[in-house]
Amino acid sequence: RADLAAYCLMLGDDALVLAQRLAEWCSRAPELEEDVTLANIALDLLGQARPLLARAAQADPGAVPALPPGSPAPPEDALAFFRDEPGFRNVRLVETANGDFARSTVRLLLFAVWRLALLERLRDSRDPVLAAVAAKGVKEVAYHRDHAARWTVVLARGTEESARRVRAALEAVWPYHDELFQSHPVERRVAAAGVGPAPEDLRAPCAAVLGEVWAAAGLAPPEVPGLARVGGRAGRDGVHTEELGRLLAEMQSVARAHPLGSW
Amino acid sequence: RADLAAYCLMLGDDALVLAQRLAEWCSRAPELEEDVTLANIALDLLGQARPLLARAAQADPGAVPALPPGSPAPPEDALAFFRDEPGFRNVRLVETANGDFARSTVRLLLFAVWRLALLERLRDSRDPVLAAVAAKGVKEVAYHRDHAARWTVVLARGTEESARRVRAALEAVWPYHDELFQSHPVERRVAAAGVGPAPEDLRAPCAAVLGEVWAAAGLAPPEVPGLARVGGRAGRDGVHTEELGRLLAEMQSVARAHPLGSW
Amino acid sequence: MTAPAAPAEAELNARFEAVVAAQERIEPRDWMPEGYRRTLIRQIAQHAHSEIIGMQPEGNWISRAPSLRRKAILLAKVQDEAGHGLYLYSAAETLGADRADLTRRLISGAQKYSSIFNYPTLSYADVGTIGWLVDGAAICNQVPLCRGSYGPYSRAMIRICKEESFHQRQGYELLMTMMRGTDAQRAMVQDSVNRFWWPSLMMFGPPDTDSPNTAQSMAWGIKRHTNDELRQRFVDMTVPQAEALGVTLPDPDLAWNPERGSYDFGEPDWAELRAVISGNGPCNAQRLAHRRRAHEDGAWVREAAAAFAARAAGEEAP
Amino acid sequence: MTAPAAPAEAELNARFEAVVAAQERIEPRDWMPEGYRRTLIRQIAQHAHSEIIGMQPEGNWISRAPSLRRKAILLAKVQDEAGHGLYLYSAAETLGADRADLTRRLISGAQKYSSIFNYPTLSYADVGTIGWLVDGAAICNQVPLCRGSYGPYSRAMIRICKEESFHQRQGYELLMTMMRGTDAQRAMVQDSVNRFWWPSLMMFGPPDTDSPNTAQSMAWGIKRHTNDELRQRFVDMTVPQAEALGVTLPDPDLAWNPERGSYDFGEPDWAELRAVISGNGPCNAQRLAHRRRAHEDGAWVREAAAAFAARAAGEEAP
Repeated sequence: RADLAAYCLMLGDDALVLAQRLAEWCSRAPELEEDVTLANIALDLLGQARPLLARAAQADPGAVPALPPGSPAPPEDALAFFRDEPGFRNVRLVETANGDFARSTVRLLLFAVWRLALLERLRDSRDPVLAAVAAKGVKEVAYHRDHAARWTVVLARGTEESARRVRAALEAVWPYHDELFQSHPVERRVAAAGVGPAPEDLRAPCAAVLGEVWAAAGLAPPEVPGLARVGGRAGRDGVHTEELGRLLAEMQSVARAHPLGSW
Repeated sequence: RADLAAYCLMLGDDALVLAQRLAEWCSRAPELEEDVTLANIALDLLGQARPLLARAAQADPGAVPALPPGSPAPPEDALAFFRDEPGFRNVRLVETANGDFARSTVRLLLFAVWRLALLERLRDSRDPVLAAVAAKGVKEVAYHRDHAARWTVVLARGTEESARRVRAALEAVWPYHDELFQSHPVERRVAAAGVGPAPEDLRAPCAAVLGEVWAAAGLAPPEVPGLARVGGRAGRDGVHTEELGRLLAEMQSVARAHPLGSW
Repeated sequence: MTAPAAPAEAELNARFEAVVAAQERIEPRDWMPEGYRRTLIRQIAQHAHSEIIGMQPEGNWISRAPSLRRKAILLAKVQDEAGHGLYLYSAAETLGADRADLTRRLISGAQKYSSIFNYPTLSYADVGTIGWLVDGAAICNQVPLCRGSYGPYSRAMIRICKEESFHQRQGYELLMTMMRGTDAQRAMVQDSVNRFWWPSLMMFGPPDTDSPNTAQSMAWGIKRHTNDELRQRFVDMTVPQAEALGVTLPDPDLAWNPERGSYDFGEPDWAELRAVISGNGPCNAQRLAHRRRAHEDGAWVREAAAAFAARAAGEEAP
Repeated sequence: MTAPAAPAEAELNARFEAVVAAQERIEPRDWMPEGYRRTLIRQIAQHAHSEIIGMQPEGNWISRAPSLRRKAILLAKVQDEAGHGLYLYSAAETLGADRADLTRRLISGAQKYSSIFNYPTLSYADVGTIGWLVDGAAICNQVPLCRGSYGPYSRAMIRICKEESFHQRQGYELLMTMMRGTDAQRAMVQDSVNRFWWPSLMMFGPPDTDSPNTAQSMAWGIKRHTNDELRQRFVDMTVPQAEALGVTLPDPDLAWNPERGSYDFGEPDWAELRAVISGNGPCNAQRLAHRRRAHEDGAWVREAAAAFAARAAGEEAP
């Protein structure tokens, strides 16, 4: 059950942190239509994060930070707003700064291709909550993927400037990609229990989908190894980038200033 | 005594918030020498803020936020890290975002000219702590002022680009200037008690100093009125800009995550 | 087939006025007086700009929303504002305006947006207060526009008002929840109401005695009530809500007047309103700079999309 | 007056080697072998770059320092690093290098800096750990350089080592204070030490068997001890400090060896070090991008200063 909780946190934190990043675009997108779409994607991911965090709390109440007596915060909020950085189990990819529109697009593409492959398999999870989140999420994330893929092609085949930017974006984001497929002991045990797929099994299908996008866009990812870990640890172990600390400081500021607050 | 505390918070918060902003330049300055100098100025201001906050706490213990029992945070830290935004009494000028080097320079110039005029008079304050802070601070802030004035002239008479930027900076920062001279009831009562000067009395001497800088630089401040207040209230009343909330969220994040922490 | 003779302008105008008088709708292809068209474009554009600029004060708190539920509600609301902006720009385009051109006018300061958005949001309670008071005032202003004479605009307003009412209830519900919370939360709500009460009253515009265009707009069926009428309606609606909430409205002159069957209230600080309208408000420069920067930062993306679309069109029709 | 005949290179070299052998100092105007000059420039530049890049990981926490006292200490420390960078670039300039050129080499990735700064700082405890372990390792590396053969560099190192020792004590004192605080603080310190222990050991470079340039550098008096000697010295010095602090060093093989009178310890993950050195570490791209951006954002200021200075010089001497 601790494994199930940890696994739900991994998938929930990926969605929560990327939703937080995407929401930063709000009122800053290149066009109004994109403001609407990016907010929609953020809302979808937030909608996936919430039941996953709640499920983590239910599976392992010990994973929920202790709040002062009388705090009305539900478990999903205790986990989102009162957990310290080393407790967050998202991959480093989702916490990286937005950068320009090309960078956010490529980041979303890499993430959504992986997450769609994951959710497709997770529909058959033995855990009913995970299966339900996946069943609902597949349609959403397929849209996210297609949206990011379309923009990747448009930017790559748009102007010289946009092509330059999307190549630089791919260069910058690509080192974070491999971490998605490096399986964590929790993921291996969860896979053995029939609750989730083995991360390595997603490598080939994701590469196939991305290959189509690169072909359509005329892009090639750089041939560099994944970003080094820190003493063997990375996002799934709670070892993040310097970006996450600032993101959480801002995200948690109001909730932590009012630990007994009702919202 | 509540007036003395409020007055110390005004002067202390001005210094604290501007120090926080200047420290953001650290490792980002246009040249290494400037990294060193901006850090020095921030350190000077931080050094002024600390006894002022401590004095505020001493004059009116009720002004200090209540911390959980057992917290080892001294009063200066309780005030800096556990006070909510409406309790901060700095002018809006000091909390405005750094912008480019021109903007930070002009902001520092306007602030330091005013603060030097203030500290020169405050040396004769009936309050011994204020008099001591002022006596030490006069030399420091004279240096800050001269440094900012020198750069203002260099930028205004440097290249076309730098002249354009320093004019834009003056345009952007100038509306925040007037607030320094709009006296708050607390300042009027403090002045009447011989503890501090009347803010309006600083207007003419500051204008004279700035006039010399504008003449040397070939600049003219825009002829616009000061930034409107919110229902008659502004920084000295705890009504700030949207910038301050984010600054405080970041500044206070670690301290608030560990209210019982020892540092 | 011969083209019908063009009817004389006087005849067209008579027909136009008859439609308006009958409270029927003018549609994009109908003849309309140039002044009507210009006035409408300006009003719709200003309204669209207000939705877009209005994303900023609330958007300021999305990253800091204190619960996941509130984060989702707030993000969806700000997204709705972008959507409202889109409908309204479309409505303006039916009158021959161009969205890119209207955006340029917004960014250059040539066209205005609602001054209320030049006030800062300083706590999470402001999210609730904007929903309750600002959206509430907007609805008072906008409900009559749903019966306005220009079809596309009045239809957009019907949809917008429906969503705004929903937002208003959400804002009020947030405040109600906070008022049932801690002392610090109650203080936040009261402080927020103190800051937003007067600016909300100013949203109805200057007093009727200072509002020279009202008569013509009412004649054209673009406007249906005077500023002061709407302001009074808003006060009468809001005072009982404030009582239910347990907050004090910051107006010592506020009192029930049994003879008028309405609340008497004090005079807003019109000098402050003039300062804000003339560009000198607490956030005018910030709001425009934010919009300008988003527009400029996005230019290369829009150019890429245009270039890609042009190439795709070229390949389709070789 | 006739110029003295230029002495033959062999004679110069003999004189140079005699000075080095006598542990005396080579000064800027003395003759020196080209290889010595090149090696020194590279080493000093790399050291200067490390000070400048090293401002970032600690600078990351200035805005969030949890007490005003700690904020002042940290800001002063990071400022000292900028100052060290300045001395060191000056020392390199006495060898004919140009600071702007060295900066370009840093930004383009042509010259390296210490790999330790490619690890992220993830909590305030990291500020203390960097002081204790990273500055501690740096001091072990640098104290011998105070007796190095090149005068300006060894004099700069004397000053730098003095300040680094001060920083190390401050770092240790922060950790000690945190260890006396709450459980959460103790966990932060332990986590921080877990992350920084191995990278600190790697600061001494690859094992001697993999360090081909050591012999020449030692002969020239640029280097005085091998990597492994210094690493052992650091471990022996640090283990008792860790015990006093109450943290566990994350090495199961760490044990006192009474025969050697030293601690045995495990093997660092040299593959990780190679990944970090080859540009693939957790923060390499971030650190260089930060430096590049500061440099580019500041270009117009440096140009303005140069233009102003040129004009002022012109006006003085018409």
